Amino acid sequence: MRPVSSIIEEVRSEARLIRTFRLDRDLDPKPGQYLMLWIRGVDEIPMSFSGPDSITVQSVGQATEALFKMGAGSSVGLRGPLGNGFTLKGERILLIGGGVGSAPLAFLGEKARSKGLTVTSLLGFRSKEDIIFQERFEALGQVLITTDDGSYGIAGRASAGLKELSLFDFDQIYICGPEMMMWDVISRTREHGAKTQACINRYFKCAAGICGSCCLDPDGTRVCLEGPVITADRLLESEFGRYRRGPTGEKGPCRG
Amino acid sequence: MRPVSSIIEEVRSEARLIRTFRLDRDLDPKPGQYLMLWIRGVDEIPMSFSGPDSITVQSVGQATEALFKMGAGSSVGLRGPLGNGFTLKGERILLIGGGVGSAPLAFLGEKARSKGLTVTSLLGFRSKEDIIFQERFEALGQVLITTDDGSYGIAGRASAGLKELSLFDFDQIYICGPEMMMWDVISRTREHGAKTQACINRYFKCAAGICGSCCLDPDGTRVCLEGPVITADRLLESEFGRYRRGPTGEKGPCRG
Amino acid sequence: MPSLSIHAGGLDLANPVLLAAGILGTTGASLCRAARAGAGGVVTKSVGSTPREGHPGPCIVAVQGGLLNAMGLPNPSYRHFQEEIDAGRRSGVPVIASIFGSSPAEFAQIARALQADAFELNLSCPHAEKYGSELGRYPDMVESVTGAVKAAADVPVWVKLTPNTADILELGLAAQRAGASAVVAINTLKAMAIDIETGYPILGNRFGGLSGPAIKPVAVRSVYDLASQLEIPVIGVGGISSWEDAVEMIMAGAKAVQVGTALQEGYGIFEKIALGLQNYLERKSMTLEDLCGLAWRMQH
Amino acid sequence: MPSLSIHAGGLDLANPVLLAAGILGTTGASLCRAARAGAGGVVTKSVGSTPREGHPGPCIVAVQGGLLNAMGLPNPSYRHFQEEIDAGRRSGVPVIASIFGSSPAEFAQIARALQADAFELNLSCPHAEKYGSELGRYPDMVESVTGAVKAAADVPVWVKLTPNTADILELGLAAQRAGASAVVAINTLKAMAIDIETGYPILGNRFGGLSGPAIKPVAVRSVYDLASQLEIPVIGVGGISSWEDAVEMIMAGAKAVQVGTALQEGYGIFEKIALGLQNYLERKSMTLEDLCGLAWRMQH
Ligand SMILES: Cc1cc2nc3c(=O)[nH]c(=O)nc-3n(C[C@H](O)[C@H](O)[C@H](O)COP(=O)(O)OP(=O)(O)OC[C@H]3O[C@@H](n4cnc5c(N)ncnc54)[C@H](O)[C@@H]3O)c2cc1C
Ligand SMILES: Cc1cc2nc3c(=O)[nH]c(=O)nc-3n(C[C@H](O)[C@H](O)[C@H](O)COP(=O)(O)OP(=O)(O)OC[C@H]3O[C@@H](n4cnc5c(N)ncnc54)[C@H](O)[C@@H]3O)c2cc1C
Ligand SMILES: Cc1cc2nc3c(=O)[nH]c(=O)nc-3n(C[C@H](O)[C@H](O)[C@H](O)COP(=O)(O)O)c2cc1C
Ligand SMILES: Cc1cc2nc3c(=O)[nH]c(=O)nc-3n(C[C@H](O)[C@H](O)[C@H](O)COP(=O)(O)O)c2cc1C
Ligand code: FES
Ligand code: FES
Repeated sequence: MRPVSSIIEEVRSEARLIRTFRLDRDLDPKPGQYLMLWIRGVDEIPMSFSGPDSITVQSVGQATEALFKMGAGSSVGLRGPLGNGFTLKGERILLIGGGVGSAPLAFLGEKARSKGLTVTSLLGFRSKEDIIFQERFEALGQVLITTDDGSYGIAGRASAGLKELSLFDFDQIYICGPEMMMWDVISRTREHGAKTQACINRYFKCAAGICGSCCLDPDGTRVCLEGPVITADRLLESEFGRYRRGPTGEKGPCRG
Repeated sequence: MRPVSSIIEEVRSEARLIRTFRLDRDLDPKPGQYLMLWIRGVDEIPMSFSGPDSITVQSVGQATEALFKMGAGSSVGLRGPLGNGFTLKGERILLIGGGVGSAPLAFLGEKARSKGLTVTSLLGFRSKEDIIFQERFEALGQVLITTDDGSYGIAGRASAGLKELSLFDFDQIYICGPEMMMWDVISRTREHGAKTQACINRYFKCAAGICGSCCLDPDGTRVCLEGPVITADRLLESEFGRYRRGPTGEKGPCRG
Repeated sequence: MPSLSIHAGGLDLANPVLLAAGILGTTGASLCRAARAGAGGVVTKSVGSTPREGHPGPCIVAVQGGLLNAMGLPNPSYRHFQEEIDAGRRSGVPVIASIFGSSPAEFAQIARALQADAFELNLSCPHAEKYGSELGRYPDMVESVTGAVKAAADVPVWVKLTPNTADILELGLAAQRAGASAVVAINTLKAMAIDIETGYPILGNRFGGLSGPAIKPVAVRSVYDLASQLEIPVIGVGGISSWEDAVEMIMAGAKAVQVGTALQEGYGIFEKIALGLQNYLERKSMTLEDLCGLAWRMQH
Repeated sequence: MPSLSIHAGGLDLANPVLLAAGILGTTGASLCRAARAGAGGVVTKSVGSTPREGHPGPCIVAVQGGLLNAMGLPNPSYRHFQEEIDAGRRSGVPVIASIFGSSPAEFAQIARALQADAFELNLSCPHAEKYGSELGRYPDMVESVTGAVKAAADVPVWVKLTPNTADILELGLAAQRAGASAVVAINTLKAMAIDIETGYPILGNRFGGLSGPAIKPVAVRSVYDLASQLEIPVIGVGGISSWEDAVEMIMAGAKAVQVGTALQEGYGIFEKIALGLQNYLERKSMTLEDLCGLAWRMQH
């Protein structure tokens, strides 16, 4: 499959350095799946779907900056949807999002709500002005927001919000955010590991399950193909939260 | 498609230098279609089906001689069925065969008979001992046999038998045999050209419609793909009966 | 509608989609049929100085994504081929005579004797001893064969190159130095298939040449490498079976394309490609010129 | 059941189906996973002397019958790779370290520093400047790199050859002269694909290497050419995705095979191929020895 050309139909600013790009085609993704976004002449990078036809991107480096220079009418290449995506289970679900990681959860929550599930959301951001998709989540059900600097909602990291909830109330928990935030949550809630689906990041080079750059220790799970959604109990037995490999394959810290 | 391996199940002698080889698989051919028979280490040659799982071969050269050395249990390679095959039409049909060219007509006649058509056969052979499939044809309906040397039936070429028949009685005529014999018949029966289906030979190299070695003048019909069954009215406007190209592509006489 | 007519390699072509050498090019009638079906030009089967029957069968095997062939350059020799070329020329489209030999002199002998709109030198067939890529792998030989034919013929000379080399550009430069009007890339990749029931190589010649969609990425790369460095035009061939493939090849730098294996689908391919190309140019408001070599201009 | 164990290229292998270089061979964990899935041996991602991030994306494109890749030899350098090899070796199957460099000395430096069951010299990657086939296309260079690694290492040395050449046998002979224990054929074919909406070459590196079923006939032919002339064993790789493909490659003369692109289907491929091979040998009452090179013995 060659990359499919797609026109950006609309660009919306969600927060400082976070924008949503609506594409001219619905690739019929499952929430939690991703696409490889080809910014021609620059790079091809993984992006989760934040809706059936949209991605929500934080500008962090060369490719995302190049993308931010593109307006409606620009053309990008798409390869996807890729990966396994989240699996909806049970009646009552909890979404735990951190920063731009909330984006795929908004998409998931909407799918869940349309199927009649009860959706609760716990979202952590650095500061008030980093909050995204507040209305989307509020339309789904109860929402708890934390900010690191206390400028909005509960002060502290997302895990601070856990105290307000009884995780036993939820049939399934879905989490996406910076690796240390996810680690923080899942390591505190080990007993819920089997019912927690985490959408994680690794360095994807091929996004086709063939090159090995995204493989998790110790079992070699190919995150690009067998993930990016992996249950927390499996993550707790892996490298997750301890180290991750960068573009060269060398181990490094779990930034972000 | 690679050649399929097939075991010769049975070898039956039909006449001097003519044998039927029954294969271990029914390739579901239409009468008039052919297969490319790979005699490993020797050559790959075209052979008409003389039944759903058989070919009837006259030994004329290197590959056919090598085949005649093979007994039941030997393995050959098959590619097919190929070509267009005969199309059954009408209620009353006439088969006109010459020598080993009668073989695909026996197959066609049996198909026609099983569909309830009335089958008449006119078969020409060089001599009494060259006659093949006499019983197969007799089981189908009326049979006229000619021999060049008069040793059996009507003396003379197949066309000599035409006098005994009124071609207007037949809805469709099927002919297969040596080129000059076919030419002899179709050029004498021009007014029936549109209802005469002839199964012809050309030098096949690719048998896939790509190399051009079997193309008929003047319209470039690829006999291997668009034939080998061609209506007589079209043949009468072609090189047929006047010349044919050999392995090098050079024009030569229409032997055989 | 945007025009598809071009001047390429010394010929005026009504459209840039040509019949490739060795594909249904044995007779004048089949060359005409390709022309009638919409080919902008037709290349004949390669002809040599003496009649050849070619290799024993099987001469082709279908493999995944392509076709293996080892025809073995069957041809009636140039002495019996002028009538086929003449018949082909009556179609009105240029007939490019593909010729082969084992030396510059043999090539020149044939070129002197034949009348055609252009010659295409087969220095690239991978499966005929003493011919094709056995000469064409050496830049010196490409240069001297091309030079010899240039001296013998007063029509454009195209040189068909082999991809069975570490550096196809060297070969293209050699052709250009000797005065070729165009290079044609690529001929087939040397390849083989084995019958796993018996161990026999399937092709009568044991090995042959791979063509079809399987080789398109190799052909696109070859055209790109050549077109970005040569001054003479490149004719792209290898795996083209749709207008999208033709656009890709032209973007790589091909002035015109040839279609071979895809003829298996039928003669309709010429019209299908030409029409698709025309629609594409119209939608993009581009000319063939704009399209040609676009890939080199899109820099990362 | 017939035995699949063999001694090839200086290694004892439980079966002749190995993981190819650069395919899921970046980490010890993924090497182990291939071993657990049934690979008879595993080759690592190629490692060099300094860390490399590889080429910008896209790094792969699926094309008809195959895959184009231009990873660009990303690797953490040999200094950070011993732990991955060690982890891989704990699986129990031989780990062959694929290494690359830009000179004999650089290759030797890496070979001296790493502990592995064997080395495979990447003299064939077609898309990394100064590396791979840029050296490996020259027989002299193949000979001197192989010689340098032989002198530096006390384990078997395999040399992986490029098909982007007019004569792969010359390269194999060079490796053999310098004392290689085996040659591995083939690496990918230099190739490219262009985005027809914009004209951009799709791969970040513009061109890359073609792998998968599309190149199998080229690989079979390469193995056949090499195995019929070399005394050292040939390891066959290129487009193998079924037991039938493995049989074909072994008939061409391969002692063992490697599987790359077909891993896209999943790790089950190792068991599928090994089982099919075993059933075939049983049905035919043959040994792997009987099968190896059968195609050269079936003469027309
Ligand atoms: C499955 C998945 C889903 C993602 N979804 C989103 C999303 O919805 N929104 C969002 O903003 N970001 C998402 N990301 C992260 C996003 O891919 C990176 O931010 C982006 O690749 C950065 O590219 P850059 O060139 O701008 O930055 P660079 O300067 O190249 O790198 C900045 C950081 O981005 C990460 N990165 C760069 N390239 C890759 C790559 N090929 N694969 C993985 N990580 C990479 C690295 O950690 C790197 O340190 C996702 C990543 C993955 C793996
Ligand atoms: C569509 C078709 C159906 C045929 N059906 C039958 C059949 O049912 N029974 C039968 O006995 N014969 C049949 N033939 C003829 C048969 O193919 C040839 O007799 C056979 O190829 C001879 O091969 P050889 O090596 O024994 O002879 P050779 O010594 O190679 O040649 C003897 C003659 O056979 C013909 N011939 C050889 N090779 C080919 C080829 N590749 N294509 C066409 N003609 C060739 C040539 O006219 C040649 O002069 C058919 C041919 C065609 C084209
Ligand atoms: C059956 C067949 C016969 C061929 N004969 C010739 C030939 O005579 N001379 C030549 O230069 N190329 C010959 N070729 C090569 C084609 O012209 C073309 O270069 C190649 O097949 C790649 O194009 P394709 O993928 O469109 O077929 C032949 C190819 C095939 C498949
Ligand atoms: C994604 C990818 C990465 C590769 N990386 C390497 C490499 O690092 N070193 C190497 O020698 N070959 C590398 N190769 C080539 C393969 O090892 C193999 O030779 C080639 O892909 C043909 O085999 P296949 O068709 O089974 O994939 C790579 C191939 C692919 C597809
Ligand atoms: S990114 Fe290549 S295997 Fe996952
Ligand atoms: S035999 Fe090749 S086109 Fe008919």
